[in-house]
Amino acid sequence: MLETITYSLLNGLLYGMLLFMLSSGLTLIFGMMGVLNFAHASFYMLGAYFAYTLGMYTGFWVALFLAPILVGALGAMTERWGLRHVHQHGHVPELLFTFGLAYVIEELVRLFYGTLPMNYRMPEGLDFTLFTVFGTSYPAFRAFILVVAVVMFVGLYLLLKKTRAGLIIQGSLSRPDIVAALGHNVPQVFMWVFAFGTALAALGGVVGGIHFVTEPGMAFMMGPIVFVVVVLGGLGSIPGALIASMIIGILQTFTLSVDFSIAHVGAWFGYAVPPDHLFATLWYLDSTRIAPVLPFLILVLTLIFRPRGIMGKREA
Amino acid sequence: MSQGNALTLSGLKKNFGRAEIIRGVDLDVRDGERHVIIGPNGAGKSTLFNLISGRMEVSAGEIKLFGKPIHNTPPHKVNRMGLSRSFQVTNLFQNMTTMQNLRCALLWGMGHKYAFWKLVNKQQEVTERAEQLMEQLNLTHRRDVPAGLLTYAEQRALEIGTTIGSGARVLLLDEPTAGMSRSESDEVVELIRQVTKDCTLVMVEHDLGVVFNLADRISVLVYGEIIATDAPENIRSNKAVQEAYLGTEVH
Amino acid sequence: MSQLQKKAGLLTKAVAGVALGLSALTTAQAEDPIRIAYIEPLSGPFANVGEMGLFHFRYTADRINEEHGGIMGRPIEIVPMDNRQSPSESAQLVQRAIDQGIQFVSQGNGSNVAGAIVETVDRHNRRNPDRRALYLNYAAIDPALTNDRCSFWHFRFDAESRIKMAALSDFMMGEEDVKKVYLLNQDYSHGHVVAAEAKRMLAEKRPDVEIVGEVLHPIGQVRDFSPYISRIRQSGADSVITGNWGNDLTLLIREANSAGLDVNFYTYYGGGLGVPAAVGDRGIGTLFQITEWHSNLPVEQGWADNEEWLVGYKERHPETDWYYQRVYNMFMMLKAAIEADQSTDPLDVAMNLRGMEWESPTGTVYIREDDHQVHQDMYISVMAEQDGDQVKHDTENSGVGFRTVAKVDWQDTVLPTSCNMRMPR
Amino acid sequence: MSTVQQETLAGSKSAGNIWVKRAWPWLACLVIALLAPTVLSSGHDIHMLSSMAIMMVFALAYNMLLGNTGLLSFGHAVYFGFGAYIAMHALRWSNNAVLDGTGYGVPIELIPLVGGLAGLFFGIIFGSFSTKKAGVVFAMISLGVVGLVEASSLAFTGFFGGEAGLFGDREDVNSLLGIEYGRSLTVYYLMVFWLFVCALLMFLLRKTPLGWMANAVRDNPERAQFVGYNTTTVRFMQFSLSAFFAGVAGGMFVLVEEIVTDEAIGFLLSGEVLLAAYIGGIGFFFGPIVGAALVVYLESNLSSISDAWLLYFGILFITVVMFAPMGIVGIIYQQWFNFRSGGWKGTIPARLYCTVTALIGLLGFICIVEMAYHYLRSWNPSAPMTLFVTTVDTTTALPWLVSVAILLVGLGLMLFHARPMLRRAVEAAGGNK
Repeated sequence: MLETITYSLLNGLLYGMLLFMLSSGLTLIFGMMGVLNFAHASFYMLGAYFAYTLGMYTGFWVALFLAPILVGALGAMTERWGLRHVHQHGHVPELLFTFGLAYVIEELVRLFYGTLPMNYRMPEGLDFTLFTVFGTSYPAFRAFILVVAVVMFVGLYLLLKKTRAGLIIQGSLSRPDIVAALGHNVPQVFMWVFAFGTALAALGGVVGGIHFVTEPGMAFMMGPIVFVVVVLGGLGSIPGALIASMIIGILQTFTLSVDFSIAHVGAWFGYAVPPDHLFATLWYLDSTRIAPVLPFLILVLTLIFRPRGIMGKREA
Repeated sequence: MSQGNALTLSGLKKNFGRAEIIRGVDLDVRDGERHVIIGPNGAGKSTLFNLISGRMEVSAGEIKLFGKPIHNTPPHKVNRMGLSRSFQVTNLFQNMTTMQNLRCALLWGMGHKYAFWKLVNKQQEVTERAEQLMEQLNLTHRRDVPAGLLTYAEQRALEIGTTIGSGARVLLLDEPTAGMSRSESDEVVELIRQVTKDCTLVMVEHDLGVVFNLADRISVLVYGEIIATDAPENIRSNKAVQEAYLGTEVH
Repeated sequence: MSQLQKKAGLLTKAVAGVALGLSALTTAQAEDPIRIAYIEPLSGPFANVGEMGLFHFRYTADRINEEHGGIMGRPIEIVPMDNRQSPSESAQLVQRAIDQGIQFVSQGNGSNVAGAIVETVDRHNRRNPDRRALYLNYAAIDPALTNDRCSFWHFRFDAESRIKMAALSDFMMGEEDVKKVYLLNQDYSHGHVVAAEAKRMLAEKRPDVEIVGEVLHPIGQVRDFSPYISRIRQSGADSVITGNWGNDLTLLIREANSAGLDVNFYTYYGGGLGVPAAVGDRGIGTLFQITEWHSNLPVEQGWADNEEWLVGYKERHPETDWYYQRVYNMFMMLKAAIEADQSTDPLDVAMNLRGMEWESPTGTVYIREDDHQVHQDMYISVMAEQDGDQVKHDTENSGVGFRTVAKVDWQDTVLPTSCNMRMPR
Repeated sequence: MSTVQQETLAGSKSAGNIWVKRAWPWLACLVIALLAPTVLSSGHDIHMLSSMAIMMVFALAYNMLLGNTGLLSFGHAVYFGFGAYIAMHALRWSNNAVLDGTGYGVPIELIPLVGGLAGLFFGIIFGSFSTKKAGVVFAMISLGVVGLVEASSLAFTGFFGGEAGLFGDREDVNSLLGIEYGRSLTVYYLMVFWLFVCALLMFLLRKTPLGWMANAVRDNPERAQFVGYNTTTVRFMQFSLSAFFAGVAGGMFVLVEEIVTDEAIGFLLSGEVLLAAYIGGIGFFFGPIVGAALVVYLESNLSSISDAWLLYFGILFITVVMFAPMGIVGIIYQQWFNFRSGGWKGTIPARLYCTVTALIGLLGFICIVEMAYHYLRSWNPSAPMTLFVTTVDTTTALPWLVSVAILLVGLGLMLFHARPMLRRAVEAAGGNK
């Protein structure tokens, strides 16, 4: 049992941190611009692909910085030439624009890189076992991901709390109209925030692409779950995103790690549903099979019962 | 019905966080009277309307409409109980024509509710009543113009029309003459006088000319409290009111 | 409306009649190609698999056209059709292929798609006996397709799931080290079949082996297999049986490796597209697969022609490898069946394919009449480092290839079938 | 301009004219629908026409939400899917009843109705909590619901049939009219019947008190409350009715395909119906119809013409969102209105010039994309590639240079010469664009 908990915590922590890297940018964009950026995970994917390509020329460490900057530039262009244009038509077209963009980015990645997974490996320097618990080795690269995520969180926190730019962003998270009234160029702030948010997603992609697989489907895989994190954490709240990422990451890992179903609960009370019963499928449903449903369930329940999420100040 | 009072507010309070906007209002509006609420900017007049119409939840106290409590009731229910309101900022269905706006306002009151088995255009009563209203509002020649394209005065008139359309017995009008020229506002006042013959009217107004012209009784709201309620001539001579309000106000 | 409908109907009939006449006229020409519709995902997330299959089909068709003069002197033409891995889209494409006068459709990826095609072809042939089509399945291995849901118009050139499991469990029967087995499979019918059959067959053949755990995971959605790995570790298993393919297999093995999990993986698709490249040397000695062929088999067996064939393929498509030997078998058997009666009519072809026993360069291939299931020698191989000798060819340029550890003769793979075939009138 | 307006504009004309005016688009569509199979007569084409009819019903149902009530759903395929699955169960049950001779079963003509009732049922269940709020919350809930249903569809194999799906047979069922529905053409006419019934009902729904208040709630929910309407109830009822029609579309789907798989209930179809409705134009009743026809046509034909079809599809969608949010029907209507009111006078050459240069630019763009796909995706890039009327070698520079030149010339002329010219012409004519 202790083993299961240790593994699940370690794995859940890692997964949660990766989710956080993706969702922190999205929550900023969402909270500030009100744009539900469907293409956010696509920028995460671009981060992985760019880092792969750059890495072949510059090595991993340079790519780690360069790829997010490139993707951020793309994000800025997307805002400047796309979103801003659509903005005048309202939120729905904005959403649809990012929806279409996700389509196009995926197709372009397929065009340039093909459909096979990329052979995107971790740098040699990080390819060793850090420590071993209960006979399972913990690779150093995972610890590296955790470090990157923590550095990112601290950096983000300081940026938002301690700098002028951060204050403006914070201000526009709660009252976008006031920021405009104070004479700031709101479209430009939007552009920078969008660029920054996508760059954060790309950073997640640089390390996530190694940890998972770099392939054209990776954006679609991550897309919905990132929304869940952002909604659960509360719009525009970075700490909220962190907490929600952890909850989702650990919860998902736990449901996969344990063998559990409603039938177990029933067994404690000495009750069982006959296998041919109408609800037998539900009764005997294994927790691993519930796992994929779980994020969506959380999403729906959060929106019904607490639309502002854990830490959000405004409702979605 | 409590002694012929259409609307009774007692001990009404509203605070936003620590800021108390309404600090214990007691007010009786008699059935059939034209009651005007005046007060300096920031006195809480719009908040008071928002509380009465169900747009905001009260912090304490109660509101009764013909003896039935209506505080913290959703707006649509308040409306169905016979209270209707207009807004300070024009609040219409901008894409719909004059005629359509009026019909929308009439549908619930005439019992059509959420019907999806009958066509709006086939409801002769609704059409006739809407045309009648349009006549009253002097908007017949603008029948098929989208509300968003009407002139400001016309929009205000339509706003009043929409408010009375539902057949409510108590009307709340929030600054119906705001931003109008003298002649325009005279017309609107005349219109109000006409269309509110059979109902109770509660109105917020800045223009004192309008107020004394129209009101049966006047209440003065200052910093979330009603400092006086009386007939116009008595209000005019009330010391406290003069100090708190008339002396400082530009109007 | 009924008048209009009648008129419209008449017009359609007239148009169709003319079209039919025209097509009859053109098919009479000798040079007219024999077309095979290739219905696979060519866009979307599974396009890579479809693309590689298409390489196989085109390569085989081109070489048969060059070296054997096609079929009856007519060239084979592959007509690729993109089904986006969707069953209903595939059903539409079958319809389109038939509209174009194509008599043979082929598909392999996804038993759900295969099921839809079987159903469509069967129904179409019943409703339109004058324009029939034949379905050649080269990879969909759901047992139902040759059992409960079998069809006269469907031929399967890959060994069905139970055959593979029978061979695999036979092999494991001889492995003394196998004591505790863990079953990890994708949560859909293929995974369910693999898990159920593994349990049943192991219980029969090795009652001493303990199934220490069983898990089904959502297909294609797991990005992090570490929770599963920790479950396997805690169960104390020494072997894992999995029907996983693609990313679900790659990620599983990579994760097992990085967590230092020391177990053997018995797989269906260990050599499948993308897996060797992603697994690399981490699978050496631990990754087993059951197939009818692998790239070092011709080296081991001394089949020079076969080796030349795969080298030829590699020259043409350096980024992938010859994998579906059964595609070659399928084309050659189709050729034989057509040429036997000099007829491309699907009914004649099907009658000739039934019960055909054909000597391929890689051994005997037999199509059972009862259910149209192909039987052929099966091989169990393990991932090994390329050494230029027995492990001469690597896969996906990864430096690792496969080495045979056991062979199961085709006679030993014959299993009973519940197919009750509805014969055409 | 909203359709409500046009209707009232038309409404002020004399009664005799109204009927002709209102009925002609319907009659024209009916004639087109009935005659279409004479031109598009192959089995595949007829199947495509049937699919169009299904998609039209679905897109219209979807637009009851997006266009009429302002609710953006990312998961409307849930109701389509449940309609399809339950209709399929009804069909299978009827198959068994007929084959065993134990009963009459559901007559085939009414299978779509079964789907509709199923859609309504699930619409009521899911709508009861998801319509509490509009806007982004609603959109996110719809996303959650579709994820929930899609992810659980594989777990409950008894109902959903697993990934292999469920099969039924439209021949082994009773028919009210005694018609054999084996041939796809016969089924197509049944689809046309259901399409017209549904379209007419949905058209009329827009004119009922509920339909009006749906518009009112979309435009100004607050005002709607203050005329006595509960906005949640309005949304909920619109949602449920929309789910009903989506379910009918699902039932129709069952009769055409005779197979239902989880793709009928998931994200992709939900996205597709959104694309269809939006590209067609959500502000117009006929928008989703045109959009559905276009999307189905592109899907079933473009994919066999070009490998890049998904890319074109995405770019088309983005273009519509960015430059023509009123959709295709919106553009047509606007231009037609313009034309009628004389706005084209004196500007026709400029308009033509603008269109031609845009098309030239598009040609260049298509050439580049096609060559890129050939160069990057085919196993032998140096193999000759057929591009429109010529054959090119994509490993040489010439075709690339020519394509880029075409693109630049077309786009440049349009942006910097044709468009200003059109603007000047419009100004000179004194009209608006």
